[in-house]
Amino acid sequence: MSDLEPFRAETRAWLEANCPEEMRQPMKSQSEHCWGGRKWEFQSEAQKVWLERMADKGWTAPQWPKEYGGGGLTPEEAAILDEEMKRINARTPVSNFGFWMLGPALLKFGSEELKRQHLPPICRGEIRWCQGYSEPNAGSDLASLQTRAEDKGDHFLVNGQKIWTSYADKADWIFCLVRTDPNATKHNGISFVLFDMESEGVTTRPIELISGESPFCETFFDDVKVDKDQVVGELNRGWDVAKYLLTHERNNIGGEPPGFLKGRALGPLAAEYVGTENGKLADTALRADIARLEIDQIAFTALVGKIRAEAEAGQGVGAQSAVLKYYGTELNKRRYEVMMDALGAEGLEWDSERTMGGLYAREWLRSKGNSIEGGTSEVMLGIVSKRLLGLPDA
Amino acid sequence: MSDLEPFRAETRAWLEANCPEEMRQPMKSQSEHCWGGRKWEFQSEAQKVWLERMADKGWTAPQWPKEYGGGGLTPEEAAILDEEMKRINARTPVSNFGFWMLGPALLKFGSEELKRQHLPPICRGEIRWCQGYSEPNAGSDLASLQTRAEDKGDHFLVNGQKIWTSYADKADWIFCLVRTDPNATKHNGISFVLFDMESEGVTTRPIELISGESPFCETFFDDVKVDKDQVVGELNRGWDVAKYLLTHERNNIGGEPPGFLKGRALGPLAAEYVGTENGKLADTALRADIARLEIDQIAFTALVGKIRAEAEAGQGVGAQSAVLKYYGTELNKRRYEVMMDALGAEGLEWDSERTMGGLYAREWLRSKGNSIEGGTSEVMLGIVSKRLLGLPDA
Amino acid sequence: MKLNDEQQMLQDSVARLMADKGPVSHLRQLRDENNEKGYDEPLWQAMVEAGLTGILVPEEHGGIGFGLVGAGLVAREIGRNLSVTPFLSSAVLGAAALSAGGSDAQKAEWLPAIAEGRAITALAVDDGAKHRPEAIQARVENGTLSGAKLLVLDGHVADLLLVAAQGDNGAGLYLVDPNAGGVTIERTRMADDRNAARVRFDNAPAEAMADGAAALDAALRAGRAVLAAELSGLALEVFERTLAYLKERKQFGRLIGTFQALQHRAALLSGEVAMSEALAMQALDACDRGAEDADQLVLAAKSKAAKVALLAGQEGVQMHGGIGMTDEFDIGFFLKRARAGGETLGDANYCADRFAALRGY
Amino acid sequence: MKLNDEQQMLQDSVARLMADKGPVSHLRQLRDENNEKGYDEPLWQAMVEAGLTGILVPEEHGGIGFGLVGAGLVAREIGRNLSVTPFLSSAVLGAAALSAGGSDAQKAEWLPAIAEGRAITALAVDDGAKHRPEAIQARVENGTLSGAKLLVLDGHVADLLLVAAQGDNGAGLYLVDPNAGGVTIERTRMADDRNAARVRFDNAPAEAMADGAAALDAALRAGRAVLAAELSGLALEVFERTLAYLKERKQFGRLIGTFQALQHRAALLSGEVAMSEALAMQALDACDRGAEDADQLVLAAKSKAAKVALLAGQEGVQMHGGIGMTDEFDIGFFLKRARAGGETLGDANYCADRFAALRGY
Repeated sequence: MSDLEPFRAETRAWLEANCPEEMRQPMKSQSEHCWGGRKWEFQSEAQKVWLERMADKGWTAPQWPKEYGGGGLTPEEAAILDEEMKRINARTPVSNFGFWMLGPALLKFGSEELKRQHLPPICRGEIRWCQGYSEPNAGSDLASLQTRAEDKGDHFLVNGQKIWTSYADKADWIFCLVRTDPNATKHNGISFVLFDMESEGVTTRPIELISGESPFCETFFDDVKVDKDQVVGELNRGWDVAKYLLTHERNNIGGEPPGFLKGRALGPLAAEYVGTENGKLADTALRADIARLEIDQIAFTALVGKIRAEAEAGQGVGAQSAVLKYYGTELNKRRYEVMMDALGAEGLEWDSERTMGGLYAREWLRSKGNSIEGGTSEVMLGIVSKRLLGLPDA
Repeated sequence: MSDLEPFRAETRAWLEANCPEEMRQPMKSQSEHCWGGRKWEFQSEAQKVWLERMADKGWTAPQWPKEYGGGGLTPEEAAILDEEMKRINARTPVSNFGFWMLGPALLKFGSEELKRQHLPPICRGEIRWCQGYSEPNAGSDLASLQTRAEDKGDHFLVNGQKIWTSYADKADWIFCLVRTDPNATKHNGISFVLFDMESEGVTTRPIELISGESPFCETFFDDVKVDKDQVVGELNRGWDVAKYLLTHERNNIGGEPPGFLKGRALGPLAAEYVGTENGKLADTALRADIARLEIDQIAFTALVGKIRAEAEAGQGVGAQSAVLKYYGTELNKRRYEVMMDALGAEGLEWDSERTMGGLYAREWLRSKGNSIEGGTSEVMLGIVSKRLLGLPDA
Repeated sequence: MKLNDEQQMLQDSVARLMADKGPVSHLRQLRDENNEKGYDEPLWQAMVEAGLTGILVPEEHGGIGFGLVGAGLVAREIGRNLSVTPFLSSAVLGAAALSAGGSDAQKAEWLPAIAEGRAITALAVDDGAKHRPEAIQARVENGTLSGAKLLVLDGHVADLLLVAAQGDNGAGLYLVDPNAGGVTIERTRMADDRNAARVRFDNAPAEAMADGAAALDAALRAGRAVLAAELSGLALEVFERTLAYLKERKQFGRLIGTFQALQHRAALLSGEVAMSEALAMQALDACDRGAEDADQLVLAAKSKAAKVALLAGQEGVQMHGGIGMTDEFDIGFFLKRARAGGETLGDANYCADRFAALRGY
Repeated sequence: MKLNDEQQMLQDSVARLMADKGPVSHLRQLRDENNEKGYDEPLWQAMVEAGLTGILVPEEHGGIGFGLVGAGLVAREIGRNLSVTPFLSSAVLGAAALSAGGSDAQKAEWLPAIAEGRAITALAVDDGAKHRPEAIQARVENGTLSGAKLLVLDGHVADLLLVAAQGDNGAGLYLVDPNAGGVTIERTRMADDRNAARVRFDNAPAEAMADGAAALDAALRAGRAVLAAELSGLALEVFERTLAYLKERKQFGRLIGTFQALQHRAALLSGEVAMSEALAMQALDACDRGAEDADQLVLAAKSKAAKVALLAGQEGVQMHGGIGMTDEFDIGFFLKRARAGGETLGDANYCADRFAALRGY
C-alpha cells in the first residue's frame, strides 16, 4: 500500500488547493446537490469552479478511462481520492444517472463510438441523463414493457409511455428500454436505446409524491425519431443491459441514505424528545427499538462489507445485490419509522420553519418508495429465493 | 335471564353436595387430568366418584341429548354449569377426543345406531377415543391420505399407516380417515370409519417429541377388519366430516393454553428474575416485549369474544376458525419465548426438581407444535386468504 | 362484544353520512384550497343535524347520551373516510371533559353549545413533542395561565380551550377563552392535513373547573378510546382498498393477489385489523360500563390500533407499488393519518408503557 | 472483513474435523447414555492434537495464538455440528481470562495446560438465572470465596474454576480449585444437553489474579464474540437443512419449496443468517485488532446471533412440520442449543441493553 502514499499526498495537496471553501461545507439539504446538464443553473460560482476543476482532472468519474473523460484511477487510488475528499468534507462535484447507470452500461456494452460520444459530456457535467424503464403496466414485471421502436429504415420511431422517469423534466438525454421485436418472447426483442429529450414528440409530466416532492415523471413518446446507431449492446438484447444495470443499481444501495438521518445517531436524537431516566431513554420500548435497529444496521453494514470484499476478490456480487437492496431499503424505512416515533408531534409538522419545511415527515414518507423503486422488496425476495437459494418454480 | 336463576341455584347446590373436595383443587400438572377409558386407572377414589356422579347427571357432556347420555342442557344452562364449576374450581370430570371430536361428528353426521352405540360410553368415561388423520405423506395435505379400506363384502380390510395419532397407545377406539375409493379424485373416496384399537392388526408406536413427552403415536394397520356399519356419514364422503371436525377443533383453540403459563402474568414473573428499576422491569427490551405481547393477547381475546358472539347469533364461525387457530397458536408460542427470556438459565434446566422436571423448557418446546398440529399456520393463512378474503388461486 | 340494534342502526346511518358527505376527496380539496377553517363545514353541519355532536352529551344538556360505543362508531366511519371535522376535539374531548369535571354552570353553558354545534372546543395537553400528561408544564397562578402547548387539534377554530395545567391541587384542565389577552395561536399544518395549533399562554385568564383532574382523565380516556376506533376504521379501509387492488392489478401475466407471499401478508393484515377493531369496541364498551379494567383496555386498544393502522398504511403503500407513492392516489392520506392519529394523545409506545405500569411491571 | 489464506485453511480443516469427529449424532449418544463427563472425549483429544485448544494461547505458552477470528472459526463449525467439548469453557474463556489478567506464574501454570489439553477450566459468573456481571454477588474476604453460581459450563469436569466475585478492588475473577473444601458442585443437565453446573462456595480458598477485573472483561468479550460465531454457524446449518427439506418434501403434489410464502421466508432467513455471520466475524476481527468499537461490535454480534439462531430454529421446526417436532430428528437439538447458547453470557436483550448504554442512550 505504501507505494500509494505519493498519490495520497498529491491528491491531498491538489484538493487543498482547488476545492473552494464553500464546497467543503456539508449540504443543508439535497437541493444543494449539483446535477449538471444543459439546463443546470449553478447555485454558486464555487459550485461551477469546483465542477470544472474536478472535470479537468477526470475526477468526476475517477475510475473511468481517461480517453472518455474519466480519471483512469485504480480502485485503490479511487478509494484514496474518496477518503481525501471526505477528510475535508468536499462535496461530490456533480452526479446524475449518467454516472451511476449509463456510464457503467456504456463501458460494458457500448460501442467505441457511443462511448466517445456520450461519456465525456457526462464527465464534464454537460449532459444530464434520465432512465426510461418502468411503464404503467410494467413495474415489477419490467420485461412486459410495451413502448415500441419501429424500424423505419434509417431511424426508429418510438411510441409509448414511461413512468417513474427520475427528473425526466430536467434531464437532457434518456436511456430507454423499448420493444424492437414485438414477435419475440417477453425478455427478447427489447433494446436499450439513447435519445435526446428535446426530440420532437417527447413530453413529460411530473408526478407528485406523497412526500410533496416530484422527483419522477410520466414521459410520453409520440413518434419520436431515434438514430439507429444509438442502440447500446446488440439489437433485441437490451434486457441483458437492463439486468446488468439493475444489479449495479441495487449494489449501490446499502450505504447510508442521504437526508436528515445521514450520520445522525437515533439515541441522542430520541433523548432530546423523550427524555432520559438514569441515563436510559425514558421510553423503554423506543429504547429497545432503537437498539435492535442499530444492531441490525451494524449487521447489515458488516454484510455489505463482506459481499463487497468478495466481489473485489472476483467472486462478483450478482444476485447478492438483491439481498443488499432488500435489507438496505427495509432498514432505511425502519429508521424513519423510529425517527418519527422519537420526534412525536414535531415530526408531523408539514411546512413549519422549525421542521425545515416538514423535512422529517417528508423524508419519512419518501422512504416508503425505497422498497418499491429499483425492484420491489417482493421481487428482491423472489430473486434471492430463486437465484441464491435455488428454490424451484411452482 | 332471570328464569335461569332456579337452575343456577339447583346446580350450585348439587355441585356443593357432590363435588369431592379433592376435585376442587387446581391440578398441579396436566398428568392429573382424567382421560377415562378401559385402561384408565383412577388416580384417586375422588376422581372416580366425581366422574360417576357427573356422568349420572349427564354433565360430562352437558349439551348432548339426554338419550345419548348427555345433559340435554341449553347453551345458557351449560354456561351456568360452567360458571358454577369454575366458582368452586371443580375439575372437568373426564375429557378426551370422544367429547371434543367424535361426539360432535356423530351428532351431526352419525346414524341413530352409531349414536346409541358410541355416545353413552363416551359420556360415562368408559371408552377413550383417538383420531386417525395424518399420515407420513399427508400432513398439511391431509386429503392425499393413502390408508385404504377394501370392501370385502361383509367388512372392510384396512391397511396403512397413521401418524400423530394422539395417545393411540392409550385409546380404546379410533375414528379414522380411510380411502374407500382409490379411483375417485383426491377429496372424494375418503370415508370416516370407527374401529376398536384392540382389533387384530393394529399396532402403535409412541413418538418422542423434542419436549421429551410422547403424546403422539405412529399407528400401523395390517389387515384390520372393520364392520361396514361403522361408517360415519355417507361412504366416500368422509372428507365432509373431517372438514367439519377440523373447523370445530380450530374453533376450540383460542382460550388460554393449559400448562405453566395458564393464568400467570408474565410481568411479575419476569420481575422475579430480571429485577426492577423504579418499579419498571430492569430489562427494558423485555418490558416492551411483554407489554406488546399482552396487548396482542387482549386484542386476540376481544376478537375471539366477538367471533363467538356472532357465531351464537347464527352467523357461524366457518373459516374464521382459521384466524383463531393461527393467532391463538402463534401468540402461545410468543408467550413461551418471552417466558424463556424472563427465566434465563433456570428456564433451561432439563430435569431439576426446582424446575419441576424441566417444565419450562419442555412446555416451551411443546408449544412449537401448536402451529403445526391441527393444520399448520401456513395452511391457516391459506384458508384465510382464499375463503375469508376471496383471493384467487394462481 | 356485539352491537345492539340501536348501535347497529347508528353505525349504518353514520356510514352512509360519512361516505356521502365526508369522503377522502373533501380532505384533498380542503388541503388543495388551503381552506382557512381547515375542516369540512357542510359535513359538520350534517353531523350537528344528525345529533352526532351531542353523542356524549347527556340528554339533560341537549345531547343524545349515546356513550363511548356510539362515539366510537362515528369515529370508525371518520377513519374509513378520513372525514375532517372537530368531532374528536369538541364532541368527544370537550364533552367528556366538561361532563366529568365541569361545574353545573360550566356544563349548562358549554354542553348544550357543543351538542348543538354552536361551540367548538379544543384540548391543549401537550407541552412538548411527545404526549406526557403526567408531567404537565403549563401553570396556573392567581387565575392566569402561562405555558406553551402544541398539537392543539382545531385550536385555531375553537371557541373554548380546555388547557391542562398545574394548579394548586396538581394538574387538571382549565377553561380559557381563545380570544382573551395573553393567548397566541399559531396554526400548524400537520402531515395528515388536519388542524392543529401551537398555543402560547402568557398570563391568560383561566377558569378552574369543578374537578379539573377528573376532566383531564375523562378526556384522555375518551379520546384514546375513540381514536382507537378511528384508527381501526382507517386500517380496515386501507386493508379493503388494498385487497381490492390485489384482485385487480396484474403483473407477470397474473393477478398479484394470486401470489402466495402477498396472500399470506394480506391474511395477517386482515387478522390484525380484526383484532384492532374488536379491542377498540371492547375498550369503548368497558368505559361505558365503568368496568374496572377500562383504563387498561383503552391503553391496549390505542396502542394496538396505532400499530395496526400504521402497518396497514405501510402494507397499503407497498402492495400498491409505485401508484401508492403518488399524491394523486388516496392511499398516502391514510398512511399520514395513521401516524398522526397514532401520535395523538399518546403513541403506541406510550400507551404500552402506561399499560405495563398499570399491570405492575 | 474477508478471511486470509491461513484463516481459510483453518476453517476448512476444522470443518472436516467437526463433521468427521463431532457430528450431532455424538451429542445424541452422549445424552442417551447419560454420559458421565458429558462431552465428546475423542473429539476433544483430536482438537488437542490439532492444536485448537491452544488457539488463543500465546506461542510462548505453548499455544498457536491464532486470535479470536481463529477461535470463532472453530466455534462456527461447533455450531454447525453441535459438537460437545469444553472448547468455549477452557480454550476460549479460560485462555482469554488468564492471558488478560493472570500473573506470570498463573499464566505459566495454566496456559500450557489449557493448550495441551491437560487442564479444563470453567467460568463461574452468574449468581442468578440472568447474566448480570455488573452486579456480582459472590464475595471474597480474607482469601476465601462465598456465594453460589449457576450456568457454570463444564463445571463438573473442570480442573480449575474461574469465579467472578467482589473483592477489595471491586469485581473480578479468582482462581478456585474445584476439589478444595467449601466447593459443592451439582451438575445440572440443560435443555441443550450440555454440561452445566450449580456451584456453591462456602469460604472456599480463592487465589487472586494479577488483574481479575481485566480477566473478567476479557473472558466475557471473548466468550460473547465466540458464541456469536457458534450461533451463526448453528443458524447457517439449520437454514441449510431446512432449505434442503424445502427442495425435497412434497405436499399438495408439489415441492413445498415452490410455495412463494415459504420462499420469501427462506430468503429472509438466509439474509438474517448472512448478516449474523458477517457481524460475528467483524466483531472477532475488531477484538483481535484492538479496535475502539470492539465492545459495541461484540455486544451487537451476540445479540444478533442469539436472535437469528433462535429464529432459524423456530423456522426450522415450523418448516419441517411434524417431523421437526420429533426427538428422532435432529432439528430440535439446534433449537434447544440456540436458546441455551443465546442465554449464555448475556441474552439478546442484555447485549442490546449494554450496547445501547455504550452508545449513550
